[in-house]
Amino acid sequence: MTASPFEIEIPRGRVIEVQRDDTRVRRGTGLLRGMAVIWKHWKESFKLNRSYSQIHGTFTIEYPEERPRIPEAYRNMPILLYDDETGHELCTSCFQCERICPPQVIHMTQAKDPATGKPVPAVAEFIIEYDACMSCGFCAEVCPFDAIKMDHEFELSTDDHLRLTVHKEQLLRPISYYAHIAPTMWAEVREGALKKLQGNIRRRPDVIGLAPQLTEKIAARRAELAAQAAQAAQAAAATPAPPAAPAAAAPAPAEGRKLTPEEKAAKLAAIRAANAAKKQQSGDGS
Amino acid sequence: MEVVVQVVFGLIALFILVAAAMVVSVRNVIHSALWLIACFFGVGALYLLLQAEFLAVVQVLVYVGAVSVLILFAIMLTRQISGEGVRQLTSRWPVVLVVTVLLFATVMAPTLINQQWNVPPAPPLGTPEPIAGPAELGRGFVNEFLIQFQVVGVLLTVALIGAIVIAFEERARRRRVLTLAEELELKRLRERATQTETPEPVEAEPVARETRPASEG
Amino acid sequence: MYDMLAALINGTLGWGWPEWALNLLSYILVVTIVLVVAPLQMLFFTYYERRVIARMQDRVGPNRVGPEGIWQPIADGVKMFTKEDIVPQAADRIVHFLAPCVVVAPTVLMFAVVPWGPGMVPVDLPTGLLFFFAISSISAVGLMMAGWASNNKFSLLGAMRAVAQMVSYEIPAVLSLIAIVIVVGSLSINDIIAYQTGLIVSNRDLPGIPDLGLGWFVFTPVGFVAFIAFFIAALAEGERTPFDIPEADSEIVAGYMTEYSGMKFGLFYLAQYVLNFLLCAITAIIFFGGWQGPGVGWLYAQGITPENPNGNGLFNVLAGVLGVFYFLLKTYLFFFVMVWLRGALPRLRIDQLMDFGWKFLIPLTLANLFSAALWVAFTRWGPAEGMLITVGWSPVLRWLAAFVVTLAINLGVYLWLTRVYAASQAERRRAELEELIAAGS
Amino acid sequence: MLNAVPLPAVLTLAAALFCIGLFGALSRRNLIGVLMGVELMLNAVNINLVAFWRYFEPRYITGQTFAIFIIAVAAAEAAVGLAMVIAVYRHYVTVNADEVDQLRG
Repeated sequence: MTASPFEIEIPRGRVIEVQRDDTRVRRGTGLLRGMAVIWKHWKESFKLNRSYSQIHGTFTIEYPEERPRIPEAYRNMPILLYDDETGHELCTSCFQCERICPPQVIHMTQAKDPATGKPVPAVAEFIIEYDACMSCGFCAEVCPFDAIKMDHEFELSTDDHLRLTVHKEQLLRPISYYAHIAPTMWAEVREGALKKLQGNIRRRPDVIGLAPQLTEKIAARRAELAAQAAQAAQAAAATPAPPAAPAAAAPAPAEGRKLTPEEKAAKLAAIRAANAAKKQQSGDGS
Repeated sequence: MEVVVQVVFGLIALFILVAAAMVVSVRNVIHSALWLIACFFGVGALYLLLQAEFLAVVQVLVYVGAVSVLILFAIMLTRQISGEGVRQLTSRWPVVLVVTVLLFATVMAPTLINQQWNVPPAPPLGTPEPIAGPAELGRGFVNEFLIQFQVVGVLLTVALIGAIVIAFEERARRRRVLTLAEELELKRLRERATQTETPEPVEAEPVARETRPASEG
Repeated sequence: MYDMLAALINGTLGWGWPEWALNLLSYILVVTIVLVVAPLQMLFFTYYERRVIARMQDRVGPNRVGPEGIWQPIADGVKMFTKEDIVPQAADRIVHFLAPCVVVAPTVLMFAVVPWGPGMVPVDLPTGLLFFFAISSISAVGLMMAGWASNNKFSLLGAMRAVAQMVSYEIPAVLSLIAIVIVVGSLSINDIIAYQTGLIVSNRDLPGIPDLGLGWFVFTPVGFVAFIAFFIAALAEGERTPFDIPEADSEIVAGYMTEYSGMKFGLFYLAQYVLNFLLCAITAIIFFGGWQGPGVGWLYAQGITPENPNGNGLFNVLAGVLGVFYFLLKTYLFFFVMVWLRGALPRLRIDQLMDFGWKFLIPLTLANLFSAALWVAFTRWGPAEGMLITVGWSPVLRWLAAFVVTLAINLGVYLWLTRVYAASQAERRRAELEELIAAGS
Repeated sequence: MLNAVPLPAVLTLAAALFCIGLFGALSRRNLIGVLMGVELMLNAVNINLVAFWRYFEPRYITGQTFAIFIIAVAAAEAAVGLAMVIAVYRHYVTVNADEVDQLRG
């Protein structure tokens, strides 16, 4: 609490005093000067102002006809990224974003290896409630794999409220999309993100971690897996086992889709209750 | 044409009397004041009918524009007890009623019985009658009625000052939220007051000065 | 209007209507025109104000409904008509209903004395100017009714503020107009316009000046000071920023309009904008010659007038069109200035408003009244009236003397008043604070 | 007007208005109500003055002048009277004439 010499304590608090020569009698010239400022604005307002650094000129963007130029760092709602080439999602379901989210609108389940039942660094289902999201961008800040980023899309109005509970399929965007809307920001993190992704892909069995909408990628991966299995069978010279992958892989993407709204609501309520209980405990503890 | 004038006069007279009756009989004081305004309007219309155009306009300007607003203001400033549910007439109002009706009767009886007003005969049709207008009135005020005019002027000034003096409220009772600048000044003035009491020299407070660009000064 | 109708129906068409029928028809026509024109002006003004203030704030303003948003006021009107009319339960229903009517009726009545062009005045009253202000003061009662009947403290506060402001600022407004009335010697608005012929200098003050319809009062010191004072008072009467404290939305919601919705609210809005139009119009008429302008006088003289019954009717129409054009141009210009002030100035506090009105404007207009009397004395009076200084002076010299004397008085009073006013404000503030110290709060 | 409405009709109206005003001034408890009654009486007087002016001396200004003087006096009376009402209200917290009965407050 270092009081600067200009700061003065008065009953209502601390104020900084600036003395102007306001005892001067202006005889109406002050009014005319103010009017001159407004006149300049009026005169200049017939020109457009798109530079954001001028103070004169109309800066209204007539929206439906004219699109606003969105700055790179603009953020609206979070999206998930996947790699264009391999089709792999960057998310490893580390739960960092779910933990930091202030309104607690991010929910995810980790993918499990169908064969062993062990967790895999990939996400099975990812839900963000856009209707309660406050666009703070903490999730994007905290994500160690640069998998979650903030989108520029802002025309989200809908009359269907449930559509604003967004699932993984609708959240996923290719990296090229993000590189297009935020080139410099992506360039900063590109290398690290892709390197981490390569590491993770190696630990992902089957088609887990593939963006579900990329059907041809999934088909290619399956073919690759089938070929690997056939090779293995040939090498082992055992009875040719049917490829187990297709049957086992099916539940992973299907799991999220089969949730009915009621189940979803129940799930969310349970999560919220758990969080509240946790909070209370921590509150009691402290 | 005569019938039209008679009907108009009858309507105006009825309007004035009904409005006046409502003024003295309505319970709610605000309604009473509103009826009073209606009555003033009726009187103004009567002046128009009597071809006193300037007077009609003055009636509207002074009575409707000023006096009635003053009355409404006074009612609202003394509001708590002027609502409904409060007895508005004194207990002896029947006596007053009798007295006023008797007065009306005594005034009107001779008039109705013995109507001897020396009304001059109406001028022949077509010759416009000279009617005193605003210009004549103005000339009258600075010639024949100069003294009276000035006395009324003095009266209005005295009334203005008197009203202010009577209704003046002590300033100390007023409360308003001070602006920050005023609070600062207050603090400074207080400090100065304490300084004069205690002789210890206190260093002058630092004053921040905003540097002004030369173009502004 | 009556003459025109008589000429048309009984002259050209030869129908031979009786006098009373012609009278009735002319009244009905005039009233219809006024009742159509008043709301149209209001519609245009809302659009105009929104567009202009938007430009001043570097925006575009309403431009969606129709080309450049020109139908926006219609859309607003439709919205207001279709809104639910809500009356608070604790309100005084009858007074609540009557208040908007009492507010609107006078503003429409005031159109009765507004001249639109040469010979285009609904009623040329000999007391026109006084009528205008007498009628405008009625709406104060309507505001009071609205504020009281709503049974809402914001409404009542707004109404009290509005009425206090209107009553206080009526005095400088009327005083500044009386200066003009002294110079003209008539309360008739037509006479005041007729006085303002000439070029910079009025024809009536200096005979022989060519008539270009530009001898406006604003070019004289008396008229200029009166114009400034009147325009400020008009801002206060019309509740325009910086005098919009009665409906200061950041303090008292919407003032006396708080409890009104739908078309009743629309009526208050209508009254306000029509009043603004009328105040701009009366400013243009009294100080800027109304429909006077280059060419109108000449055109009108060629047409059918009482002096020249054999003129060409076409010239009447041309003079009317040109006169209305000049009149509306000036009126819209003043409204532009009103909007401009709204863009430039913040709202005053109520004590600042009252101080400014009573301690600055009224003394200024009183001094101006003195100047006006001197103007008349110098330009018109002779030895018969006791004015012995100007005996034997030429009209030009008299006019110059009047100009110099009134200019000196007005300028001196203005400079002196500004200083005294500022000093008194500072002094009052200090005294108030010192009192607070003495009170020990 | 002169031929259509006889002078006594106007005077009767004025007398009736005066009596109504008198009733209000005498019987109202509220001081403001009393003042309103007085205003009505003054208006009745004005009607009389204007009527006499119009019927007898339309070319002389005396009648109208006196009416204007009365209006001015009425305005002064209203201003001072209402100021007194407010002062009384502040002191006694009532504006009913019969409750203001103390010489010392």
